[in-house]
Amino acid sequence: MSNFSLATFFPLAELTMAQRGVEALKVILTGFAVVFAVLFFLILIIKIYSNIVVKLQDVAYNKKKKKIKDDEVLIKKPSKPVSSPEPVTQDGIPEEVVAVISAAVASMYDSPQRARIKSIKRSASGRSAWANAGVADNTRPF
Amino acid sequence: MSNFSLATFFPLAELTMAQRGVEALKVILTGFAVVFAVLFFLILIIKIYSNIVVKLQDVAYNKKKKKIKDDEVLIKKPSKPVSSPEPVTQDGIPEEVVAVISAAVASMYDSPQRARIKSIKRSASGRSAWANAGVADNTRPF
Amino acid sequence: MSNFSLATFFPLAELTMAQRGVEALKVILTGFAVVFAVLFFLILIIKIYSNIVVKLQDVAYNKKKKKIKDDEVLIKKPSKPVSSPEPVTQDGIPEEVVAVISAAVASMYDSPQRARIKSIKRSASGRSAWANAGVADNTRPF
Amino acid sequence: MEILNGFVEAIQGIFQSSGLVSLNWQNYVMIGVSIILLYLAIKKQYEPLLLLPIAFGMLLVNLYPEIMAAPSTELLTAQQCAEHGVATAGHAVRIIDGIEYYENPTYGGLLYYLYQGVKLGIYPPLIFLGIGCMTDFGPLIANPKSLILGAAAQIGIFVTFTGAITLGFTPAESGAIGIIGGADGPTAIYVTTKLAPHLLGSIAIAAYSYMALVPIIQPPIMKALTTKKERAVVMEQLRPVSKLEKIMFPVIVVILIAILLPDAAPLVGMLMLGNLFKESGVVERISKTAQNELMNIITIFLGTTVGATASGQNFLRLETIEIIALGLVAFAMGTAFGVLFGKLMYKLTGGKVNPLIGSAGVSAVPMAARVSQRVGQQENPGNFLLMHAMGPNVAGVIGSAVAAGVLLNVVG
Amino acid sequence: MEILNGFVEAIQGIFQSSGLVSLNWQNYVMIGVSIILLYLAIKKQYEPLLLLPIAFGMLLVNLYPEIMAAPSTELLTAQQCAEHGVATAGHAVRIIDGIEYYENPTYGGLLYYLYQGVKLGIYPPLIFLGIGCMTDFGPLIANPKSLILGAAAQIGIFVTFTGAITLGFTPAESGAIGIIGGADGPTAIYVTTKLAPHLLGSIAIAAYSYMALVPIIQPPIMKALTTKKERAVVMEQLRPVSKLEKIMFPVIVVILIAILLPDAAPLVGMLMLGNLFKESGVVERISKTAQNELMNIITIFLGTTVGATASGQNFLRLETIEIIALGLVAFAMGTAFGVLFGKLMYKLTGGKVNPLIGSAGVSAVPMAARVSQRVGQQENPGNFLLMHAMGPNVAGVIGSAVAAGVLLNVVG
Amino acid sequence: MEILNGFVEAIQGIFQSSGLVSLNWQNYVMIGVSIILLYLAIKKQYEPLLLLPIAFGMLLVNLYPEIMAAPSTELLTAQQCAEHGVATAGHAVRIIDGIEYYENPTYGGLLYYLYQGVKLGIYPPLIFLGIGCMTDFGPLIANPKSLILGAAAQIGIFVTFTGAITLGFTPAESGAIGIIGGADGPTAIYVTTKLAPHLLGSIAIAAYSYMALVPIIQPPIMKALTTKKERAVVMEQLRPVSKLEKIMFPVIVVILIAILLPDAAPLVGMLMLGNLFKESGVVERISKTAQNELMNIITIFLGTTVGATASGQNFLRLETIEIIALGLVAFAMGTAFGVLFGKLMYKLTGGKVNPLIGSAGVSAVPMAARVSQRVGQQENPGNFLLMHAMGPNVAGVIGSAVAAGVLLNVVG
Ligand code: NA
Ligand code: NA
Ligand code: NA
Repeated sequence: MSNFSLATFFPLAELTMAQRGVEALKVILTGFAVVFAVLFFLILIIKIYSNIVVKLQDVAYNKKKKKIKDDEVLIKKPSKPVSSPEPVTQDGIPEEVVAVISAAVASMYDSPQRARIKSIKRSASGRSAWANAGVADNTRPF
Repeated sequence: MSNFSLATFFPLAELTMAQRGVEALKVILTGFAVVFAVLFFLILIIKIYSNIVVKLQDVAYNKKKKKIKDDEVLIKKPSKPVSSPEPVTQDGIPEEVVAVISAAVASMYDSPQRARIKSIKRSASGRSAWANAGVADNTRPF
Repeated sequence: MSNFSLATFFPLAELTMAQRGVEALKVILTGFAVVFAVLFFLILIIKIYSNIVVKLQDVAYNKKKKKIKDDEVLIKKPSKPVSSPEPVTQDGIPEEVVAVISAAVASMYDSPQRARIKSIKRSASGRSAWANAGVADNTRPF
Repeated sequence: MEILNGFVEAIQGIFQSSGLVSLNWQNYVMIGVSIILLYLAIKKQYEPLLLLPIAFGMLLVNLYPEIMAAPSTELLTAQQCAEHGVATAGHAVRIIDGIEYYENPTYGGLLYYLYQGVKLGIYPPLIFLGIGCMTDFGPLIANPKSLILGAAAQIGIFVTFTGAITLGFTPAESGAIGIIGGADGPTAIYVTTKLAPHLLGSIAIAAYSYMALVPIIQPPIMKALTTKKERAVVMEQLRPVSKLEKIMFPVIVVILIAILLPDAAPLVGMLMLGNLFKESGVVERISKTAQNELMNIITIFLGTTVGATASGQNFLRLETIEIIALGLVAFAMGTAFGVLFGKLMYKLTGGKVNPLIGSAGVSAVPMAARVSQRVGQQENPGNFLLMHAMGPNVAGVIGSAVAAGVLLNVVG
Repeated sequence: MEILNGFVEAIQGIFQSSGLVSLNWQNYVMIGVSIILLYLAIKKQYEPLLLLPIAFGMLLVNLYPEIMAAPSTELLTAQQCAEHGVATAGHAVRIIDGIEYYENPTYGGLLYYLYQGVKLGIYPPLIFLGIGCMTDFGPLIANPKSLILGAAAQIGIFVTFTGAITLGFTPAESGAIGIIGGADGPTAIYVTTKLAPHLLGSIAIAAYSYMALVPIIQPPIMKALTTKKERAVVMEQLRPVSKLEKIMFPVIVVILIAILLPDAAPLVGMLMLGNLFKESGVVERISKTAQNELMNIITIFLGTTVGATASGQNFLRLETIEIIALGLVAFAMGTAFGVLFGKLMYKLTGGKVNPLIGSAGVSAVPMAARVSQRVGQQENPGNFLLMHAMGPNVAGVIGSAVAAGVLLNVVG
Repeated sequence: MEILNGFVEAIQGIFQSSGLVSLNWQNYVMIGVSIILLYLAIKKQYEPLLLLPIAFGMLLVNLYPEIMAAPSTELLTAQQCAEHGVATAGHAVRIIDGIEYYENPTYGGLLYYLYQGVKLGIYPPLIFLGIGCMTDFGPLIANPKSLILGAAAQIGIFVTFTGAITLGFTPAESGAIGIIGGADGPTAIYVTTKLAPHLLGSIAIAAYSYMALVPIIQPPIMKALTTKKERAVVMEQLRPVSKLEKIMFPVIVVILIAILLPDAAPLVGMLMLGNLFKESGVVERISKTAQNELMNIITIFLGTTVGATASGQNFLRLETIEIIALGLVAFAMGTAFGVLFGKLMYKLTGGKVNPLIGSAGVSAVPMAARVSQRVGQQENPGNFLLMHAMGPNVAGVIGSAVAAGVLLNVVG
């Protein structure tokens, strides 16, 4: 009880310069190592899941493309060729809006090499119209 | 002190199935009785006050109607007959707005048997213009 | 301990009418004196700093005016005379907006004796465009 | 050398305090569960406004249980502070038996503090305030008999109570489980915090899940219990309701219910205050804030912290499965009793009431009313039951609050 | 049989704990009073933004007094928790004299918790923050002599103090009653919570009622004290005020007043912070939130909980009548002294000042200024006093805060 | 006579309790400092949304130190209450060792209460919630190597730690000072409240000042460390990022970081919750409130109360100057290391990476990214680095939070 001192609680308050240097280097090393390790790990994970997602979506896209082609064959409507990389509008979104969005995308990713508007959906439209109306109304967000 | 047990605090923790059944039936009965009693009482009250309000307003409406008729007699202006169940616009609300509101009301209550637009007021306009301005400004909601 | 009484905590609870009168007059006097003293002092301070600000701005205004005149002399463009008390628009604010603001100011201060639109700036435009964009984006208000 | 030792020790320290050491298998399972819930909230849009924060709170607490840690405060006299080198400035003081102590806190986790609004019963009534601002009781006033359907749909609550108590839950727990059948999130949370706070996570998740599943759970029950003829009934036009009636309604309801069932007063009181904000038409400014910003802020805090009660140890029990099953029973029962009383009214009124509006009595506003409308139109495309179903629908909110008052009184 | 007994007991329990048993006649009277106030708020639109929540809070507390109940916390050691079957997890810990106690709370009522913002003096300054964001001190800076009128109108506060103390109120109570004359809601509430919290309900109701009645109370007093000629005075144009002057104003005022009258610092400080938000023009984002959502949320909480202090026992006393009467005196006095000092300035300036702008010194922004304008136009339709009256009007807000500082210091 | 005495005494009392008597020279200096900061916030627009409230809080606390006073609560038994004439009604009860005490509070100052949100670590994570709602991690997902730059820019934090500890600061203080180099306000405040709350005022002011000065501090460092050729590099187009990747990102990041560095969980957790609100697209309602009203309210409270920690005695020390100097070093170091690692990546990728995007790794979103863009365009007007710099920029936010986690673990 009597041998409490500041140093008990601020253990470095009476440190020598050398001790401070050791502490500092320890923190620099640890900080450097951990920050880089964690962020490198994160890079790895992002790369992995991004690749998976991109591949999955390409598979889905190709399937769809194939299906569209098959449909074309079935319904024999070559007069209006559906050039598949072209945007497919849904939900009755007016074409001007599509144009605006395309332009925005283009301006963001100047070379359109990979950027392709595969489809334009009203966001958050996976739900039934009824359910959507419910959400929109906000009468019961609970 | 020594004879505390779980059962002291969770009195049913060691109940037999029979005791549980009794408890359950008690709650079902009570819940059923009270919920229905309260809501039946509420039905009664709503019916009573609704009737009173509707009657009071019909009285007020008839008075007004009569007054309008009297006025017609007095001012002798039969060229522009004020067919009283027709909407009376106030506050300079444009007629299109009246039309829109009428349509909305009509769509809500398909058979117009009781629905009659007696008057269209800007909501919350019972106050003097001064007071309204004060509220609108919100400079002093306190 | 035993001689606690209500009067210990509400020292006036058992005051005579005379004592109450004294207390009341004390409060009236103090309140009157302090409220007026503080607000008089405030009047003084406002007058002083207002005068300084107004003078400083007049100096700045005259300097600017003079500079404009000098510029006129230098660039010899008398065909488009810049009548200096006329509003100087900046930042590409359209003239109609200037007109509207002038009218608003005029309606506020009926006699335009002192009111002069010296310049119209988009408010809060002292910052660089970059910095402004940053604020506008609100991506990082921190 | 010393530096290297220090470095190794620091790294070891970081590892030792990391989740890799402290988390147990339950936490990892729960992380998986929360990801599934996030999927349901985002992709399937099951009540995302609540389920997304709930799932994320669940994720956080299982990644970092300290985020719900309770604080600890040591009271030290000035002398003890000096001895321990603790500053006294800025610390709150507490005087006990004449001795001055300085409060020396070890702070709790972020979600612990935000959770106090749930624990103290503050958030659910404030949510009801916002809901009141958005609810139109007009169809109920026009047809007060709707209240019978709103009452009938609560029978599920009490029947489920039986199931729960039979499975070994205590009466208080059984009450909290039964309330899932009320199909009313804030009421369920309010009752559970009072009766069985340790079940909050599972009850809230069950309640919001079933509310999101209304369009899937209800129709088969509705069709099973009604005949084609009943479902095709076209109901008579509702009378218009005057502004005065609408203004008087919240005042009358709160007086009646708060006197008869005081335990329901905070919920019903705030619901009716909100409704009075709406119907009075003179306080639009605060009405808008109550139903938007205030409600949104509370939603974030409520959702995240309710989810954070579902730590692995709390959630991964047989009880959770039982609760989820019982909740489904409660919900289905509520629907069924609503429809059955609808049939009764159909009989008593000589076929004027379409029994399909009974299922809307569970609340889950306005989804349940829409389901009534939709099932009705499947029989008769020209049949518009929506406004008629809104009566039982909002009556169900009042009915659940009344049922909550009964439960809090009888088993609380 | 056993079931029936249980049922009867449960029903009896519900009845015993219902308001039918526990409420007394005062509560029922207060329910009536609150309905009258609701009527005034909604139909007559007397400051509905405050009066509606106040009246509803009053209604709630008299229907269900427990809604304002204070919480109780039992400190139990780990051993005691085990003995009593109380969980320790999730409970805050408190260490006294080295012994660890777990906090075992019995929760308080909903409005008790929301009321803490009033009790701790947090809500009124935050309201002033929002008011500051909406107030234009330009007319005051253009004509600083307005401050004399803003000071004069506070005399009513101190004169009323005499009346109150004569009627037997303590000095602290008298100070709180006098402040009604300041015609400034947040200031009245702030001062009352510090000086006489037990009178909060009646003082708040009186203050907001009179502020709503400004257009009725003031004109007769103004006309009685002025001549036709005085009322017809057309005042000289106000000079324009530069942005820099407006930015400097809040900083200068807060420095001056906070140093001279520290007790007024929280109110004046927040008012001026809000005004700086407005005039600086660089923080529009937070300025908008401060004057809208934040203020609306606080308004709901403040109004409801202030109303909830008016339980029957607190409110139905002779004192309440006295307070309401004294409040009217204070208000009328403030108006009168404002006009009288206006007359003085009329004399001293050789007829350049219209004494009608003096009544605006009571604050009640902007209603009182509008009343000056209207009464002035009745004499001379071409006379526009509004901008001139805004000077004394906003000066009255500062004046009331200064008067509050004096009262808190002298009788606090 | 008696009246006059009373009057003189009252005036003397007001004078004695005024700031004229109680304030010391440090307070007056700080009033000056706060006015300078107000000038910088308003006229120079240095992060006005934070600096204006901070400066005003500083002004208030030095005008009226009581505004930050801690409360004191006396526990009295019912008997003691009776003896002292203190009411028991409405007071919270506390039961210790079976004895019932009534809590008799002396209230604290306004800003003390609002400051609890800082002290308990609540405000900074809530601000991160709002920031998460506004942050697009797309550029980072498209180019995850950006994270290296976001890590490199944190080296400044640890290097500054050395400087601070050499100057005599404790390790905890040194950690808090170093975090200024993270260029991230909420993180700096969060870490400082945990490690060195007594330095909060100076660290917050330094952090926000340097963030406002990004366009001035960074360009010379960037130009000094890069060649003309390097600065002219045009980077390859970023690939588009699908919605699914964006939704998965916050979930993955929070799992990873919260497990590895639990101390960073509250900050990263709320940042990622906000981002999930944004990217999920299903909870727009609460996302809007989180990034607008909630964030604005917290900003006002956070700014004002952080400023209020800078009382004269706390702030006017040699340490403050040292902190401000060290903060500048930290910030410059962060920039330098970011650029240097950018050069490294330039080398390793054979000239595909423009090293200028490295400086954006300090965070200070989006200002630092814009500086990269601007400096790049000075060499090559057709060079658009903005989107490329956004990757390191948002990576810097994550990097700072990770660094904070390390510091809290190692020196906390
Ligand atoms: Na329900
Ligand atoms: Na006033
Ligand atoms: Na950073």
